[in-house]
Amino acid sequence: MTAIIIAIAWNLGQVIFLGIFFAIVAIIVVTLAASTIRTMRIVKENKTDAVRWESEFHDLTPVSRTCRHELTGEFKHRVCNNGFDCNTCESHAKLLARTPAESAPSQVQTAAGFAVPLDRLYHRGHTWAKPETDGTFTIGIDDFASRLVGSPEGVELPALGTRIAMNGTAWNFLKGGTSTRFLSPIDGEVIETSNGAEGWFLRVKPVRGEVKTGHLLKGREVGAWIEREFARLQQLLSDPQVGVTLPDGGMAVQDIAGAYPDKNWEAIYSTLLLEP
Amino acid sequence: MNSKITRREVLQFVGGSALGVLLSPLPWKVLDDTAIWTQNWPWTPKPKRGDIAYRTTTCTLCQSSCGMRARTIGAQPVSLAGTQHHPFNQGALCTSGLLAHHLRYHPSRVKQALKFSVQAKSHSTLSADDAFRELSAVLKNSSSVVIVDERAGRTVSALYAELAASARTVSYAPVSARGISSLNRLAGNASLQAGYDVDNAKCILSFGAPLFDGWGTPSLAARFFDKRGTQKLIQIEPVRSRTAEMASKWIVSRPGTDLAAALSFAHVLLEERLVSASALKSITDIDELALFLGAFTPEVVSKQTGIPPATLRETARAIASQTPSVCVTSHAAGDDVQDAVMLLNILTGAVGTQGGITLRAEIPGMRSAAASAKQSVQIDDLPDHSVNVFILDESLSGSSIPDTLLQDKLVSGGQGVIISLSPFVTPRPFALQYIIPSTVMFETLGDTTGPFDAARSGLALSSALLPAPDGTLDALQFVQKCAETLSVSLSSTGSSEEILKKRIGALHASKRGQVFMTSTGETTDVKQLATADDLWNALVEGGCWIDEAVGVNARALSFRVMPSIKHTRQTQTTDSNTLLVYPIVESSAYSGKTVSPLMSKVSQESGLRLSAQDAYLNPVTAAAHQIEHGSTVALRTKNGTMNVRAKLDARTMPDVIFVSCTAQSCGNQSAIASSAQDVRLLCEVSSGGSYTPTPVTIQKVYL
Amino acid sequence: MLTPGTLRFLAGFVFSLVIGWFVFPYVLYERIEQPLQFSHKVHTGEAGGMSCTDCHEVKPDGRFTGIPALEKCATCHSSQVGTSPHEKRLVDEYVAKNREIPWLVYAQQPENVYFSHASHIGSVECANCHGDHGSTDSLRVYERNRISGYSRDIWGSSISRLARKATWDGKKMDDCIGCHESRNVTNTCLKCHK
Amino acid sequence: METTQKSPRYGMVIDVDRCTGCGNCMVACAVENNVPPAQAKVTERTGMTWMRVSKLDNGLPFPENRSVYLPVSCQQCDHHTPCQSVCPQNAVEYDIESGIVAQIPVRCFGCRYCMTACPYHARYYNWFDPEWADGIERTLNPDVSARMRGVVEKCNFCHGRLQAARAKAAADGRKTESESDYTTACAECCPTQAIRFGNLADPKSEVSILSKSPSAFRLLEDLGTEPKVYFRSEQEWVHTIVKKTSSSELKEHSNG
Amino acid sequence: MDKQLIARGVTRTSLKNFYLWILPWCLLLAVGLYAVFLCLAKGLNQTNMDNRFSFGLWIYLDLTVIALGAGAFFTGFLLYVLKRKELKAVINSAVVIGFICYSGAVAVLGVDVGQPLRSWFTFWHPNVHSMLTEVTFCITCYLTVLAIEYIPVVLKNRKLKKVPSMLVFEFELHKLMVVFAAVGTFLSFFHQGSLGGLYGVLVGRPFAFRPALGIWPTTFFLFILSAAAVGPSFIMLTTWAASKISRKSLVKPDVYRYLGKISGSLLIFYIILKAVDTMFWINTVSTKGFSPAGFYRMQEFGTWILFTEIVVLGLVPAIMLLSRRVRANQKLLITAGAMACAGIVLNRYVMTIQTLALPTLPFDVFMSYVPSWQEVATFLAVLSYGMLVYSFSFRYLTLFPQEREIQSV
Repeated sequence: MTAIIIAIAWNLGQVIFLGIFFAIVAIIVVTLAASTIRTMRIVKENKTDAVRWESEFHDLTPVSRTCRHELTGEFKHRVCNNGFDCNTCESHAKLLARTPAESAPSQVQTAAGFAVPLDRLYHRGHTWAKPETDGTFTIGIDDFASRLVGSPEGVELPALGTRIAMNGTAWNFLKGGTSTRFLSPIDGEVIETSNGAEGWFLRVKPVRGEVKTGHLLKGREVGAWIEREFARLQQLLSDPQVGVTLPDGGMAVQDIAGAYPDKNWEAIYSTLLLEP
Repeated sequence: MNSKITRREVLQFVGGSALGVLLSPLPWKVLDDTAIWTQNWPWTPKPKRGDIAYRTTTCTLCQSSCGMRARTIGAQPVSLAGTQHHPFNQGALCTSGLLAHHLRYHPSRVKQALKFSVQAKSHSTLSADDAFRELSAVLKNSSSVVIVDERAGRTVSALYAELAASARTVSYAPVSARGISSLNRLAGNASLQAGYDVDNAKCILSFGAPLFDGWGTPSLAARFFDKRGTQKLIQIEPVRSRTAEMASKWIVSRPGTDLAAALSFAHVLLEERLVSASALKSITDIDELALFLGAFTPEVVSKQTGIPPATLRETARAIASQTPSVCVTSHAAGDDVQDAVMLLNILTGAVGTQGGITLRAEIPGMRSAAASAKQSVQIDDLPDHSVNVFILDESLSGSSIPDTLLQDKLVSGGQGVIISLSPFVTPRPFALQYIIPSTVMFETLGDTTGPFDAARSGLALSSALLPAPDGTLDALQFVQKCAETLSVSLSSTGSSEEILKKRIGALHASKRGQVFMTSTGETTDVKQLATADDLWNALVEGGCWIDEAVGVNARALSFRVMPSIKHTRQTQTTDSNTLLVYPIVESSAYSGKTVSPLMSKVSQESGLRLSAQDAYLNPVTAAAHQIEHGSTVALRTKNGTMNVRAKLDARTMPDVIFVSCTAQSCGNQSAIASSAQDVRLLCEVSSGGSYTPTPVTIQKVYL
Repeated sequence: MLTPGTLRFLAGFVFSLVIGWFVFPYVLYERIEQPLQFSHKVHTGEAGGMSCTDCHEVKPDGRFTGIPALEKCATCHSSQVGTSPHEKRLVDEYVAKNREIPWLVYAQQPENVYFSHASHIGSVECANCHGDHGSTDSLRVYERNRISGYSRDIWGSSISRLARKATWDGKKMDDCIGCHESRNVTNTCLKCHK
Repeated sequence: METTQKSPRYGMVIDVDRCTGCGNCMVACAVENNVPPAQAKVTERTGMTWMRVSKLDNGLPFPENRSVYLPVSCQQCDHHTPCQSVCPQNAVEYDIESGIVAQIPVRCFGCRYCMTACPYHARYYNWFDPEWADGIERTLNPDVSARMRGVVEKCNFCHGRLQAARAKAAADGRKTESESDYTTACAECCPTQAIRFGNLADPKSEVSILSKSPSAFRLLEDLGTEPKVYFRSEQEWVHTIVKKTSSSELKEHSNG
Repeated sequence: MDKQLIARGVTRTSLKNFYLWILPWCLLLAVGLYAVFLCLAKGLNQTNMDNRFSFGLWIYLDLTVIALGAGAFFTGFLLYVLKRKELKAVINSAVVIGFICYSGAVAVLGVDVGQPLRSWFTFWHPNVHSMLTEVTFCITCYLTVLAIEYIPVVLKNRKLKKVPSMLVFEFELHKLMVVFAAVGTFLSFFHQGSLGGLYGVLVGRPFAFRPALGIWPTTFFLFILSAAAVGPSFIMLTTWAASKISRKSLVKPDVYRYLGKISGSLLIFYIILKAVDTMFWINTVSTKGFSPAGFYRMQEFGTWILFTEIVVLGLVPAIMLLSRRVRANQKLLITAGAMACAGIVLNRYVMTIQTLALPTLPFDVFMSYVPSWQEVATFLAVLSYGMLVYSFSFRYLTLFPQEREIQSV
């Protein structure tokens, strides 16, 4: 380079000026290169699901990101910016220290007319993970979601042996021509699948060691959460002319989607099932 | 790897090669080479290289015969400049002279003999031999053939005259420098040769003559400036022209009133007895004249011209007292004006005196001009529709003879024939025309006489730097061809060089005059030169011969002025507030000529000169008619209509629109554009041949 | 740990490097034979006994003749003096027919460049720019750039221009400027551009 | 006369009282520098005239209207040369060895910034491809290269002649060109010798003497661009008009 | 397919309507490209520019468009560097607008120069004293930056983000966006300035010439300031226009107010400096032998133009934008923004066109110029190019993140 500079006789001014120019070009190139390399690494280590969750989490509307401690009323108002990862959340740790989580009684409870059995852990995407006696987990969708979806046109379950990641896509269902995903509450390897007749869709076995469940809702959080979700749903369905259509406390219909065919269900799913 | 290639795989390969290419010279070298390509576009001409030399020769575009120095690559002149210290032009050239080396390649150059049917609807090319075969028929059975020679005094002129003398049906019409020619007319002697000795004049009275703009030799202005103070120039003109601006005095006159002004000066000269006895004696019909002039009192004339009577008187006195004085006119002025002004020169005694109009002796070595004069006729004197064939020699500079004049003289009904020896296409739509392709400057050896604005007559040779294109003739070859077809034998025949050598030999034998040599830059007497070849070489190298100051004795002359003066009618007074159109001679240096395309620099590209499509307007007049600079306007007179581009110029008289009568064909306009004709479409021409201001209506044209 | 992807990437990389560095230069330049062969050696050697300035001379006005005109050759070769077939062609096809020889000038600078031999002779050796041209026995093939039309000598033998063999290897503006600076001669544009 | 030791600064003194506006300088310049003739579409505003003769008048109505002709070429500004500093790629250079403001069309890429910068409108852009009518290109001057469409060009004081003079000097074994060998085409072809060309750095030269005379003036002197082209006139009104600049003018031309 | 490309949860007009909308722009683009072809093939004799009007419509538009495009860098600066989160709502749109303006300007420059194939000489043989060099370097760099800033917006497309690598790349790139924002701001400051310097340095044009502060003429700083001032206004206008055309509310009303507020506070600052500069100029210009009044002799360019620029389209909108009550009323707010933009458009016009129209030499005349159809068509091509890019981006990319939220609530 210097050889050329001398050869074409750039004077000092030009060298300085070009210096700045090339510095800027360098910055741009380096930055691009950096992000490319990191991308390649992440893709190779297939941490994509985590990244997708992190990236999309910020696109969720604040309401969808309500902190679990607001559900319990410990906070007046709190929006999560941590991808619902309570394990790495200091305030969560503090609050646990203050009030240890109560052990969940196993009888069926309802919230806003939806069944919310407390023998399982709920993901904000309306999926749950239920620890089985053999150390595996069954994964399914909650009553709210199943009524919301009603009868889907199709379900795309993962092949046996696939590894599904926490907050990653567990399976997709087809409705109204567009496919929407259900998020997986936990990490694991699919060992059995079902059409949901018995109430679950996947049976997974933990991949390595201890399964992370700290981010999942349990106990009294669940009911509060479902009620909020129901309120949101009503809001989404609410029609200025008709007003609120589902009487509070009244039983919601089995197939809500079927009941309101003219609504923008894609939007509703994307809001409530956390797929921006 | 599986057999079928996925998009992903292709992308990987492409990505790799993209990076590879960037690290190879390919893109960068191509970038460089394409840029270099734009610097050497094949369609941008590359100047030819070659040995550079300088050749001196003489310009033949006009009578001034300027010495010029050509810078040549091989044989091809690439630039021209005046020859330093040359006695004719003192190293100055005119604009068209500077571009003379382009004429060889002019777009409107004739490469083959052309035959234009009447109305020039169609034209056909034919070989020179076929042309002359047809012409022999034409010439044989035509009763009246007129050879027009627009540069009398050349060797070929003598041969034309001789041809005319020996062929019954042929007559010879020399056209000498306008202005001077009226001396021949008034003296009734066609063989008189004279020149304006402006350099030695104390007072010059110019009737709109563009003295500093191509009227004479290009050096005239410089000569005048160098004498600043000692010489007085009075310019009478309706426009503050370049000359008027620089003159010692500018007298504003209404357009087309020069005749009246001149006659009023004559009136004053007689009235106040400012005329010498000898001058009075030389005029045979003086009493008749005095009677006639009685009407032209300054008071009467001032109403027409707009010049105050006092000014008219002063001016008359000036030319009478500040002798030697000389009065000159524009070439565009008609014979009536020319004659009236010549009358002034006679009255002031300028004719035959140094600093006035010097009479020149004949140049030795030619068939005597007197003899030539016997057969010679003036075109104007020919009866209308009496000529079957005009033979025009346009080989030097094109023709300045108005087509209308030729049309008037040719037999009517399109039966007339014009045979023109011309390097350029100059069709004349009113006659059957043959154009014989001729050589241009630098292609032929020829002789030319000196300038008319010099005391002494001269002679110079223009040499052939470049080979003449096939099928072209120079004037000397042409006249011999004509002689053949008319089966006439000429006194001197052969190659141009032989004929000219003969003449120069005789000139040397006469031991008269001096010769300027470009080799030394000095002038020596012809006597000093041992052999005729020395003189020949001196001239071929771009030198020139100048006669001694031996002139004809003016006392011998007598003039009859009334015949040419009396038929001039009173110019009618036009009330000053009607809009008039009048032609203006922008520069006679190239009026009526085909010029180089590069002349666009001074007209089309800069507006420095009026081009054929332009007209001058006083801003006040323009404002009155809501016309802006550069807008196109239609001029309508009872003669016709013409579209021009308005140019606002406060130097021009209000209520007069000045249209250019500078005919140029630059090549980028149509080669046939001759605004001299356009002007005639608008302006009326007096019986004396000069334009008269014509009422006109002006209207803006929206394109 | 070369994954197939990386391999494909490298393949493309190498491929285009080969194209760029070897194929491209070959395609870019068009090789043209000189109209005649000519041996400077023979002419300047004792056989010919000529000096450079016999043919390449500076005129008193400072102009340089460059390649001599045919007449120069004709002074000796009006008829065949040697036995070489090239001389025969010279005599038959050019001298006899009086056609100028369309030599291809290796060092030809473009139209926009002004070069005065007069001001270089004396301070710079001919070989400095023309190499051993004066002592060659034959004329090498002329390489013409298909895009720019320039002689290969202007760019130089090294396609990257980073490995100039000698001062005469490449006559681009940068080379002129470099030489001027090394001899602290000013580098004003008007010195060399017309 | 040999040049003085310090490098020459070439310049012109133009006597407007001697200028008849014949236009010789314009065509001589075009011939010398291979400036092409105009194509049919060309106007006064798109023409190529390195040397352009313009009319300066005193603004009075007829017949008091007086006028002179000013041959205006590149004024070869000496100090903060307006066009030189603005050229983005050094296609304009102040030639320290001659004082000429050099324009190098092959470097130019036709952005025309220099033209907006030049208050003398002395720079011209090749709006058209150069075209010489059949064969006239054989009369081109080999000392100057013809320009291509899309670049800016202007008067370089006939630098081809300067180079020739330098070559001659070199052949004679001289360091610098002798001024007798170098003059511009316009000066050479002026029939009234109104244009004088020479070395302003040489106090003995005709031009430097003339340039110092009280009758000498320059265009837009107040801008401080120090042009090396001087004009001179004995006429008082010329000086007055030149002093008050054109912003007082009310003339208007339009195109398009 | 089309449906699969539109972001979840937002509604867009039917494909048919969309085609009907872009069709006229496509036609316009085609005509313009033909004009461009003419200019490149036959040379600039196709335009009405001439030796006196060596800069014409194109340069004027470049200056204008780039001034208006300044919204991109300034919003980016406020958001990423000064962490003004409110602007997240319009940043994507701002980036697209900026990209359109700059790429358009560069494209036109490519046609405007006589020898496009030699343009790179500026990088190899730069004259560092030339403002144009500065402009060229900064604009090319900044265009690259804008292109990079545009990438994430594209990768966020519903279909593309399904591809893991793209999603991740977007995520990583977005993390480093602050770098580009910073670089972009640096570059923009320089070239907005050098565009002002472009005319400010013209010693030979006393109308445009301004004395230097440091190494730059005052116009350098005035241009930076004015561009920064109208940038937000222009973003506000485009957003408003987009929501009017698409009949959707795209951002929360407070965003408009916020943009207006930024614009106003910078504009008032600019106008004061501009006024001071003008006063100073009027007093110094006469020393160059020119009368300030003389510049405004011609009716077309009378003193009214100066008044309009500084007061009507400068001071007035500035005050309006600063008043909370005006900002509260969207009609007034938009009007004020439009006036502010118009003021800058006029300022650029005066700098480019009036400077050239005014005579300098004693025998000069005032000249006017009317662009040829080729010039106009070329400009319209850029306009329609912009329209198309923006329309597609609006349909398939998330230009206004708040849109979904507003719709769902």
